[in-house]
Amino acid sequence: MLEDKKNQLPKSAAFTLTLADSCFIQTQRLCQWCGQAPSLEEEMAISNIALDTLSYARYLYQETINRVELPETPDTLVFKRDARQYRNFRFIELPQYSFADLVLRNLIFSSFLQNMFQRNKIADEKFYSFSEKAIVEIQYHVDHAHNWIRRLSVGTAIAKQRIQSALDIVWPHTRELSLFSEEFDVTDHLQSQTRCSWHHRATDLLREVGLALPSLPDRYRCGYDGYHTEHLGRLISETQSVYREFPGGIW
Amino acid sequence: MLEDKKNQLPKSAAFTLTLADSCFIQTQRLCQWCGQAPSLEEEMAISNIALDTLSYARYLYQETINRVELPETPDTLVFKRDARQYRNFRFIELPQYSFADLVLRNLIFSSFLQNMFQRNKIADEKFYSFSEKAIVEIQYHVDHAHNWIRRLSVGTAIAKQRIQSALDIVWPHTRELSLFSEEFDVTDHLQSQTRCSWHHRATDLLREVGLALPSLPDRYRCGYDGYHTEHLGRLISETQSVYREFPGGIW
Amino acid sequence: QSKEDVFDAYVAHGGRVEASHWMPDAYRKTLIRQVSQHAHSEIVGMLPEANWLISAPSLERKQILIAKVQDEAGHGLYLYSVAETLGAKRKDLTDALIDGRAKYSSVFNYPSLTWADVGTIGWLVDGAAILNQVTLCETSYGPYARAMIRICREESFHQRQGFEALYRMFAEGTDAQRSMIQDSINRWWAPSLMMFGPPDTDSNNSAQSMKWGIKIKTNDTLRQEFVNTIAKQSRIIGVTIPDPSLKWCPVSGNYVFTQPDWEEFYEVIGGRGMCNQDRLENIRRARDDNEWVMDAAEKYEAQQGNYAAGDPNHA
Amino acid sequence: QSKEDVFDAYVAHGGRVEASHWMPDAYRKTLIRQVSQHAHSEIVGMLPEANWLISAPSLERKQILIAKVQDEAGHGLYLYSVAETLGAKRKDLTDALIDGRAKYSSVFNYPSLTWADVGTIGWLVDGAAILNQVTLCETSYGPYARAMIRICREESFHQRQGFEALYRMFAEGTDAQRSMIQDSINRWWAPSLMMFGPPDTDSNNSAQSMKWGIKIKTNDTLRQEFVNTIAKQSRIIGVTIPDPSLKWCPVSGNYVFTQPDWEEFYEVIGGRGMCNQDRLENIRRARDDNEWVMDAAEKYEAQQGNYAAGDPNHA
Repeated sequence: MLEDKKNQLPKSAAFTLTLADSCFIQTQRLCQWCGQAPSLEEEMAISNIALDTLSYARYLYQETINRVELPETPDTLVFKRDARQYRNFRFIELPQYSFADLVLRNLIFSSFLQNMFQRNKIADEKFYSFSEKAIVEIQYHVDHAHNWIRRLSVGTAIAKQRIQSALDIVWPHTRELSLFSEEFDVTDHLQSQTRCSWHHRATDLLREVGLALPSLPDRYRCGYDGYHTEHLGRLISETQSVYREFPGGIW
Repeated sequence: MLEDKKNQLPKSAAFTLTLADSCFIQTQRLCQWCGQAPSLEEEMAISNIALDTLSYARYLYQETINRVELPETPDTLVFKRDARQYRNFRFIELPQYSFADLVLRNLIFSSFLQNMFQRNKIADEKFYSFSEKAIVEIQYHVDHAHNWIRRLSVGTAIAKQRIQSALDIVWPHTRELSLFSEEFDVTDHLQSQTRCSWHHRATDLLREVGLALPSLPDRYRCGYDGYHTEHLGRLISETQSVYREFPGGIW
Repeated sequence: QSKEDVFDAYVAHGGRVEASHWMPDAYRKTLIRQVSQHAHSEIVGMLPEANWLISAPSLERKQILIAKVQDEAGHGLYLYSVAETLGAKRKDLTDALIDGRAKYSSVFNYPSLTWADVGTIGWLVDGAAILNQVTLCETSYGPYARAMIRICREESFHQRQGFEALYRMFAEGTDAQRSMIQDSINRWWAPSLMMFGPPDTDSNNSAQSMKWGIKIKTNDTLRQEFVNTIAKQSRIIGVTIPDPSLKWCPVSGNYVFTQPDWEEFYEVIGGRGMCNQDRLENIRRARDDNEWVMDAAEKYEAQQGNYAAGDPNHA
Repeated sequence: QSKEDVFDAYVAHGGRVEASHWMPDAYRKTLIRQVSQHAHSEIVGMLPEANWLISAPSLERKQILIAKVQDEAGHGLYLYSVAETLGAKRKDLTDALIDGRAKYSSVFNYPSLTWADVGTIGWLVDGAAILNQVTLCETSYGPYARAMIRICREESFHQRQGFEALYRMFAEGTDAQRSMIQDSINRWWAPSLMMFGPPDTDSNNSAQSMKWGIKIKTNDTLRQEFVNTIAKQSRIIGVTIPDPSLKWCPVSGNYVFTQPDWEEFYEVIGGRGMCNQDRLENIRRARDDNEWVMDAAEKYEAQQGNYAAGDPNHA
């Protein structure tokens, strides 16, 4: 079982596991919008993104398993680990109280993920065809976020205020993404293409629409090191409730 | 295990089990207010009521077990039955979205429960001392609900509108309480004291403060017959999450 | 010969009516009512399934369920746009739903209480829906008929997935899973029978609708087809249909079955079912909580000068 | 001799200051700050425990936990009323908390991630709080000292309950439970050490506060007492304190231990801990969502003519 500390995993597996868990938790947060979205068009857009992130999660869990050669499956990783063993980025697990939260998380996560896959495409042959396809799909997620952030920031004063509040909460957590990039040595691979790094594109947009960027903390306890909030536990217990209620079940 | 249909239970045990489950689920709904109440005074009042309803639940579960002579404990009844086996009144399981929901549920459930204990005090010797104590405590719950319903209905127009909307949702469910009284033959024992029946007192108050009482449905599928909403499942899975995660655990 | 007579004759000979054609007011109104009820049913029908998205017990089942619920949103969208070709406004239709003025399939006022319900809804509820919808692929209003063709294709897929999920759990799963499935069938059987509407003897509007080709087969005919199909499939899965009187009648070539409780049906249709309140509350909450979002989108489009009337999503 | 000198001498000789007495502005301000921080800590401290109310794994544990959280609300209420005797307004204090202007114990900016944390918070966090509070039973401001006496009695009870819960789970429970407990201790040890504040060498305000009898023992003294007590109790439970350097020093009669990461402490105090945002968001949400309730109560009391200034709860 992968219940050991992240640093007992080979680095390449820790890398994929963090991305897998993040994609999975993002899927769950998106699923909570089902029946709650602002319009039918958004119901469809959100579930589209959720289907994509779920498919990345499945692929990345399998990659993790291949790298450590353990008798796990993507399902056992999802349904048998407790919340303490999840390695997702912390901002992904925070509840999305409003649509502003949704589009900002989506902006940050999607553009970051796109960069990670770009890096992988270069760095890791096995990833090539998966990454190539995913990068194209994710562009749709990024565009969706961009469009809505623009609409909300420019549309009305109240919407601008709401998206600014949502940004104040989520932005400091992006510190984790730069720490992750450093730790997993991703920065180098992207240096040649710095101008298209997720961070540049995101900050360009946010500034352009007149939002103020909060400062980043110096130190940050990372979700990928297992530091989570109380929200993750509740989400994981709902995630696993049916699975745990029927031991030995076949689905 | 009590997983069988209610009508396979002796009637006296079905009676106490419905009250026990209702007290327990009410406790859970009240606990969800912790840290979310309108004031510190209300934090204390709500947890007071929750402590009382929890103690009734424990007593009534034990009574149920005594009546069927099964090797259960109050804990196994709570933590090992699935949501389909719970017998609580349906309105108790509905989420409390606002403080108006809380005070109305509290009004209806507390005054009904007080009547049930009054009936029991008369009808069942074993219940005498428990009922006598509980009746006095519940008067505090009823008063708390009365005071708030008055404040909200008279205080501001917006509060009145919110409490009326909350009433529109919960009131039709009181049909279940009269069906329960009929099925368990409780009406007779209270006929001599009709004027103090929960229903009279509640409707008197609601009319006095100017709220409109919605009509009751002719037919009603009862929570005590196992007809629940989707909300109960989620609540029960959160209730049992720690218990199920540690099989054989000692608490 | 009046315009009406010409229209009726055209339709009677299998003619397709298009949005640009002249049509009787009553035909238009009946269609708007039927199509929007159908759209509402897709939207409300997402909710009992959405209840299990988070706790779907495998990644594959989660994926299937997200895709299914997404299809339903798509069907709703498609059907609202059919209603719009008839002059209705989506916002008005949604408001009527939230205010309790519009109807939708009674079956979605029952709760989905266990994971097995996801399979059962696919098998029984989608199964019943398809029987109705397949006939509507031949309906006289062109945009509706074309919508139905696409929708039926996806619904059949959903029904097969539901059947397959139950079959697999029942055949390979644990006793606890089998109990869960049987309990689920017990709860959904009668509501599924009700989906075809009241017995023909009590059904209003039917005659005119059939004449117009808006309705093709009667409620009882469809219900009988449903029972015949499901009775056979239930034996493959291994579950028991909760009707002790159910049996094959070689003379009529049909299964004999017990009618559901029609009084309950009228209660549910009248807004007093187990989940009516919950369903509308959910949709109202989604609308109200997101009003600021749609408002900002609308204002933004207006500022950009590319705002068309109506929904900002259309801009 | 100035008023200040008389006051200082009075306090230095163990005199009790009451609300009606004259006191230096700085004394008043320092006390308001300290008492309200203490009150805020009780309120914020409810949240990590409230997180486990619904899923407490036995009815008895649920009852104990509800009662404990209720006590904390009571302590908060009591302490705000002490601050009110000094002229502060509860609403202003709460607003300062929500706006991030006021502080509260850094320890509550760590998350409670497992059920074991409920026991650990009782054992370590309440344990640390009591050491500080017991000395404050002797503090110079009368209303504060009397509040402390009552609060200490209840806190000791909570600490024993926490210890007992861990002891029982560790002794009689499963291996999985023991791992959960050890993981919990590993996470809460350093934050508990930080509860006494920075090392004496870095602690501001301490000298004046000690002179005034608002503070009785230094941070490091209290921290050492805490380590000595907990190190012994940990052996009774069977858990390991996550400090490889921890050992008994017979010469000093103390346990030697490693200082926590003080940089992290300053981050948390500066609002950048793991849960700072979450905690304040929670309290802000409770205030905003219930604004209409408090507003209606206030208007009602005014109409009834029995409205006193301030909080409707006081009427």
